[in-house]
Amino acid sequence: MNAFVADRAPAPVEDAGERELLLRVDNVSLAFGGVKAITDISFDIRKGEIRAIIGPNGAGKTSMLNVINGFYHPQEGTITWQGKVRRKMKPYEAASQGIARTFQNVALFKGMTTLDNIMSGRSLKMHRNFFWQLLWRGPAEREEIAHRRKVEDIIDFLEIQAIRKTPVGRLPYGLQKRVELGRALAMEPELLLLDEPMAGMNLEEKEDMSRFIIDVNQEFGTTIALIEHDMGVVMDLSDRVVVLDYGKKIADGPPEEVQASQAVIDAYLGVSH
Amino acid sequence: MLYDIFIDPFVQMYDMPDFFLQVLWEGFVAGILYALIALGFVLIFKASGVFNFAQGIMVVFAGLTLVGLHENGVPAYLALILTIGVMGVLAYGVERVVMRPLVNQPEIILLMATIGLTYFLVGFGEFVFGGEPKQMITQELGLPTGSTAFEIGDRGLIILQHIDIAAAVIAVIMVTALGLFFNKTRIGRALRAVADDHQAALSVGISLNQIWAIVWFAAGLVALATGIMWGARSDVSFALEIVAFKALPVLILGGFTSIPGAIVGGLIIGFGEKIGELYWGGLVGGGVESWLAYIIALVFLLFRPQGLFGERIIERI
Amino acid sequence: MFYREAGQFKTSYKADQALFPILQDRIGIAAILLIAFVAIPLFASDFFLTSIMIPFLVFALAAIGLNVLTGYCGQLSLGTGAFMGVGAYAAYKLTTAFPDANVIVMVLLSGVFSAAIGAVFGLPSLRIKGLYLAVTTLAAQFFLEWCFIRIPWLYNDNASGAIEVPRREMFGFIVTGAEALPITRYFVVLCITAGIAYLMANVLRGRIGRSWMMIRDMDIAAELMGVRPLQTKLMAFAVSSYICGVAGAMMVFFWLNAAEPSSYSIRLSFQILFMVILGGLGSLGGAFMGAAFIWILPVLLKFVPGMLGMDIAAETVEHATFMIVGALIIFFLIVEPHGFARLWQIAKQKLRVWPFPY
Amino acid sequence: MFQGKKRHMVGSASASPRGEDTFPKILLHNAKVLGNRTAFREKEFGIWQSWTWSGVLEEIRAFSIGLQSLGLTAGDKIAIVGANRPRLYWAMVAAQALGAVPVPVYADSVAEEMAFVLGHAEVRFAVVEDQEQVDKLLSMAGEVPSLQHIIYDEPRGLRDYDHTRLHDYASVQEIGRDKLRQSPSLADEWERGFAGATGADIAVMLYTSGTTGRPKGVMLSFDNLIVSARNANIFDHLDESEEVLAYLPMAWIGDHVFSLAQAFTAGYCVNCPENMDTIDVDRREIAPTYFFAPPRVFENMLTMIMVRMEDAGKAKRAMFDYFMGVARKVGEKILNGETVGLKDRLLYRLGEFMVYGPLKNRMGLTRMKVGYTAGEAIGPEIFQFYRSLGLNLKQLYGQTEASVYITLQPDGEIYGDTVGKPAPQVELKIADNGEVMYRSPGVFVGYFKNDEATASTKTEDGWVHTGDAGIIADNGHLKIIDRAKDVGKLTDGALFAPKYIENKLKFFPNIKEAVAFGHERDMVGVFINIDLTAVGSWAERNNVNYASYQELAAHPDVYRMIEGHVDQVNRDLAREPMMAGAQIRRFLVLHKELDADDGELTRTQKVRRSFITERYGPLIEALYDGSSEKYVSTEVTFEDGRKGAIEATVEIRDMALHVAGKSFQEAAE
Repeated sequence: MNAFVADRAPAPVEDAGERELLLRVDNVSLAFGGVKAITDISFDIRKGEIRAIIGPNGAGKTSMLNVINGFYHPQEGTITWQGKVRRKMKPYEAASQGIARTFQNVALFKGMTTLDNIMSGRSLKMHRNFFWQLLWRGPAEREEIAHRRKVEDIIDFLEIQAIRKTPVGRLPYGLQKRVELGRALAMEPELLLLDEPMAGMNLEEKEDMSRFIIDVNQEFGTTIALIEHDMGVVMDLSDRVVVLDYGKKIADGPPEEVQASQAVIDAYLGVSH
Repeated sequence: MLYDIFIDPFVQMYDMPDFFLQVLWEGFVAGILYALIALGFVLIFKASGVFNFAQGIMVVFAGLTLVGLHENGVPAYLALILTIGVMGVLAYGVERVVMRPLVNQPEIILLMATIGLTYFLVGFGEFVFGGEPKQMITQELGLPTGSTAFEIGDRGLIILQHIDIAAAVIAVIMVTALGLFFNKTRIGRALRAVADDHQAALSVGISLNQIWAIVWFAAGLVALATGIMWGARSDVSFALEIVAFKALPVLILGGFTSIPGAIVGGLIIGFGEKIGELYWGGLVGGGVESWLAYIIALVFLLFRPQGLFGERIIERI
Repeated sequence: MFYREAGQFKTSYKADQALFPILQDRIGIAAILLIAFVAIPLFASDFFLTSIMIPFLVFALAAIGLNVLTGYCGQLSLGTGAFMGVGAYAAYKLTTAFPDANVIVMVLLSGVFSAAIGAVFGLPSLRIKGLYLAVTTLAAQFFLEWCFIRIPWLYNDNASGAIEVPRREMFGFIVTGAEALPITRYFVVLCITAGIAYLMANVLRGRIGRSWMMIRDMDIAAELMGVRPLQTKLMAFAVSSYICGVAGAMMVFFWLNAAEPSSYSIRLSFQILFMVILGGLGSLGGAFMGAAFIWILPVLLKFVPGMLGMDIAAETVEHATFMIVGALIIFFLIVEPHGFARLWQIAKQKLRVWPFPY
Repeated sequence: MFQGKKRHMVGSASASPRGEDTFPKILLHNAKVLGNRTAFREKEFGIWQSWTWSGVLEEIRAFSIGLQSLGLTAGDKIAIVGANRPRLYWAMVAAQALGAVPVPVYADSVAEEMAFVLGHAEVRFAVVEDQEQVDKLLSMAGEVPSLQHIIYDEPRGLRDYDHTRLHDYASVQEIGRDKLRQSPSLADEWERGFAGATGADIAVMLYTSGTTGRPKGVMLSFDNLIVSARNANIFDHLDESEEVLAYLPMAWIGDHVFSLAQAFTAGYCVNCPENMDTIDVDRREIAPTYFFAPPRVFENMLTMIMVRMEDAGKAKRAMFDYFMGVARKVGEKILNGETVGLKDRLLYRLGEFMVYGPLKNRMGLTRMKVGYTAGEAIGPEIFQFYRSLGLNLKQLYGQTEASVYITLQPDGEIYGDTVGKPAPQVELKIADNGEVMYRSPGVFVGYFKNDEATASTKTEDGWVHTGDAGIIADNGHLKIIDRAKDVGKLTDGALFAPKYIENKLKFFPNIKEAVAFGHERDMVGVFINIDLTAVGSWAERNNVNYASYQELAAHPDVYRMIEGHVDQVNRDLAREPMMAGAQIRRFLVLHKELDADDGELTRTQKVRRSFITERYGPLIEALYDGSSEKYVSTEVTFEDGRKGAIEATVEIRDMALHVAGKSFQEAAE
């Protein structure tokens, strides 16, 4: 459906399922009070792939992302990140280990400009202490400029030069989403989690966003896990898809395979789609 | 030292149960008054989400108006009715001038506005009634002034001020009345609807502005009652304003929107403060009453951030 | 209208990230500094310096301190007065313990103590937010106030229970104590306030300032971007309290000469909070504007009846001042809840796009 | 101090004619005498990246040597495709240093058009901006068999492409730099390589977009460009201190002369904007001292001003209107140095502070010493508006074939209805059929591979047919009426100059484009295209709801408004004896915006009359068969290349004619 997807460079030679393991989720369960959000889910994300997590509303997709980046702590199961097994992790630890994300409802820093929002993504990479910051001249300024340069690359990449110094609160929704992607990219993540990156966008904005996602994946080699409702987009973008329904995994595999799976069809028909 | 902290106070409690009971009673009465002030906060917070810092000065203002009117020759009961009228005008004015233009602003702005209101009322009160403390017209209002002593077996006696008993009774009456008002009357139910969901309230055809005026009026009445009781125990003066800050820890304990919470919170703070002051305060030079309430609330917060009656918060993104 | 920006372009990030990238702003700031450092000392009367400029600068600094915490990091505090008090008492203890040490160094050092205490009371901010946090800071306010009264060691067992600033000299000038000239005090206060304001401007435009604003704007997102909430908030508490502490020390050392615990009461906390809110949360310039409004307006109001030839009792004037300030606060909150800084920003934007409306 | 002075003297000298007769030679000269002055800036990554003349020499040398090692040799054609970027300008000079000929191509032209140009020019190399252009060129590889190497500036998205014939600009430069490191004498060798080139060599080939037929490749020699550029620099006192903004298509002669030929000869600085969205901001930041724009740009800026002022408060608008009144009254007089009363002078001063200054500031024209508009006639109101603000805006008349300059308005001799006097060294005459002809040092060498067209345009003795009909007024100024071939007659013999009528219509901000018909017909009929910005804003203010351009265009209120404009034009026409016979009898508002993507406009946004005649045949028929509405379905091309159709029923309105020669009031009665 998206004309540009055809432009995608030669298909990767190796099968996505055989690439190096980046993250594995084993038998994870999560509950709030008595309500089970996720039940015994296992899947993996491999280096360099675009992994989609789909499912009807309330299937536990966002909860799954929250577990991966440490915002929720699962009651059961383990998460293996780059070979290390863990149960619990603080969100900022996940961030420092290379997991970045965007949010379903844009979670930008409303009081700041586009530039500052993206600069905030560099927080972890900046180290000059308080006293250098007081002086500004010298090391702090040099560090700031070095990171500004990197941020400008992202601004250029996302084609948002014209809104560089606009407070993000004033931007239209589609651009806010783009800025949020920029902020996550500024972290130079190993794994980028995108929670419905195209929700509420029109066709043109969706196409732009799809192009950016593919470019991020190819230019920077960033592994991407995304939640998305638009099946066309999911089928075009992703290497592998995992399908959740009522907190349980019902399918996992390449897009065509998943699309053909009876369980998936039932799940989607069950919900009014 | 450790002995002074951990053993001695309890020994004292055992040795002098009459004193202990007297302390408890004092704590109870203080707690009732805290609870009354907190009640005023809760009423307004529940209906409009405004943390009304002016509740304290409203207490002073109501007391001053009552006494001031009487001083100028108005009979006590007429003065009381007139004061109620003044509180009504104040409520209407606040709704018109402060609340309506500031609707939908962040809570800190509304908080600031009520502090601005405090400044205004302080200036206005002093302007009209002068800055000196005044004697509450307890007798003229027909409130009891004597005291009764009870013997506790053979271990001593405790003295109960009648005015304190009256305060407790009035507090109970007010809480009951408010409870009935909220649950049984149309306006009361409307108020609860507002607290739960502004949109829903609007959709059943209730005017938010009316509700705010009513709520501020109700808070004014509570302030008047508090002012009379508190004034009867000491003086009516602007120093009373500081008492209003005590309402904050009370609310933390009880939750910002719960009427029973305000009562329970008030009592906990009242008891805690008196017992702390009299049994432990001496160790550090006394005067701990001024901050103990906050420390109690603080410790409490660290373990139960949602308050006694609140529900656990699950953060979502 | 006055902002003619055509032809101002930046060829380096250094220039682009300057504090005042617009030429007209640089001119404006230079003019203000010129007035503050040259015109006022040349022409101002002692009364003007002592009753208006010195307290204004002290309060402006305190407002900057609170603004760091509330305006930039989003943590509400009602304990500013007490943190200022800590600074005052610490400076007093330091200068009486080391009479020969440079008093300005002592004043600057005193902030370290309030920073430490501020950080301690900031600890609960990890779990507590908004109004609940206000309780924590109120606890600090009342507890510290109580300490100022009940711990005689703090005021060297003075019979009066107050701290009295001793005479100290520096480079042959008397800088503190009753004999210090207003002009000397003014210069000291001006240099410290301007210096700290500049240093804070640096912090606020860098990584640390950004991390505070991240916490303020969306704490969850900030955490997921690698900002450690506790460290960041504690740092804001510490920095804020340091500045408030220095302001508190300056308040007694260069303005009041003597201070009682009641000087640092909850009233002061509110006064500073008003300066911040009315000046504009998250704006250094706003702190100055707020301080000017809250401090200078009442002073001016006192002179109004006299100027109009009315004979009104001082008390009445004070009461009226309270009412007017209270009413104006409400008025400005209604007109522009984001304070004078926002009003100025809007005006500046209007001037920049003039004659267009946008 | 001393140095500044010296530099200035040298700079002034560099603007005068001298020995350097090719751009590579001028580059060497500039690097030597203006070495540390900024030659190019580009807003990139948020700041203005700058290059000095000596830096530019280094960049060009490295790239040139890199190109050489890729096999570019004398006589080769090298296509330049993309938006204005320093590297693309440098590529042209780098190629010229090797004796190759750059062929700038309109970056947004459709593939078919571009393929023709590249194929016709037999380009071997192409230097392009980014992936989009690379894809375009790769897609037409079959039609351009000569194309061997593509060099791109922006590597993004191209990582996985086959790089045997594809090169990164930086890597080509790196080849050059490597070679220079290995043998330092290579630099001298490179310079010797073009020392023998002469001004008569072909410098560049520019394809005219051509309102009809296939584009033609205009070959311009170094002499053409350099002599014309130097003359223009002297004419307007331009030196190395100027700043210009390079934002017009690089394939257009105007940009080539302003941003390359004049920049090199005067030594001034060329600034490239960040991207198309930021031009307004970038122009304000740079505040060019020498500014060139087609009338459309000035129209858009004026529309923007008026639209925004509509939203301003009452008091502000009253002030604005008042001071604009003052400016209209005395602004131009003051600019022309005429005497004006003290009161008016003071009022104008106040206006300068309150309105004119801020306006110029907002438009980024504060520092403009001289500005030109050309390409089409500019509306007199628009022209006067800018001049009354104190901006020295002038008109010029030029062509690709003339290396731009044919006539120029000298300072102080500005007449709204003329395009000025012949430029230095230009001879002008009017042919018997009314066509304007000229002869000058800038006259082109010939059309590439098209001797027939060359012969029909350029006479044996060097006179060139402009294709425009015009007259030379008594004061020596040239007045253009229309395209020579477009001037026609109605069946009743009345003179019909379509452009003239269209321009009058287009002076209304609400009308974006107009196409008039009438040659050999019994009356004049007009297609009108509304301006979405202006009319949309009008609709918003008047609570007119619309969902699409089409709906807005067909709205009765819009029709009523346009009818008013058309009537005004008829009144104007009635007052002119020559034109009174060709008033507009019927008009319609087109249901879609004329678009270059659909071939209705040229890339420079000129109307393609013949194409429109063909495409909208049924509508023209309806104009003349008396029907009051007509159903029409039009095929359109979307941005991504897909095709679709727009259907609409277009209303046609009849107009009353005014009596010739009567004044406004009389006609109204």
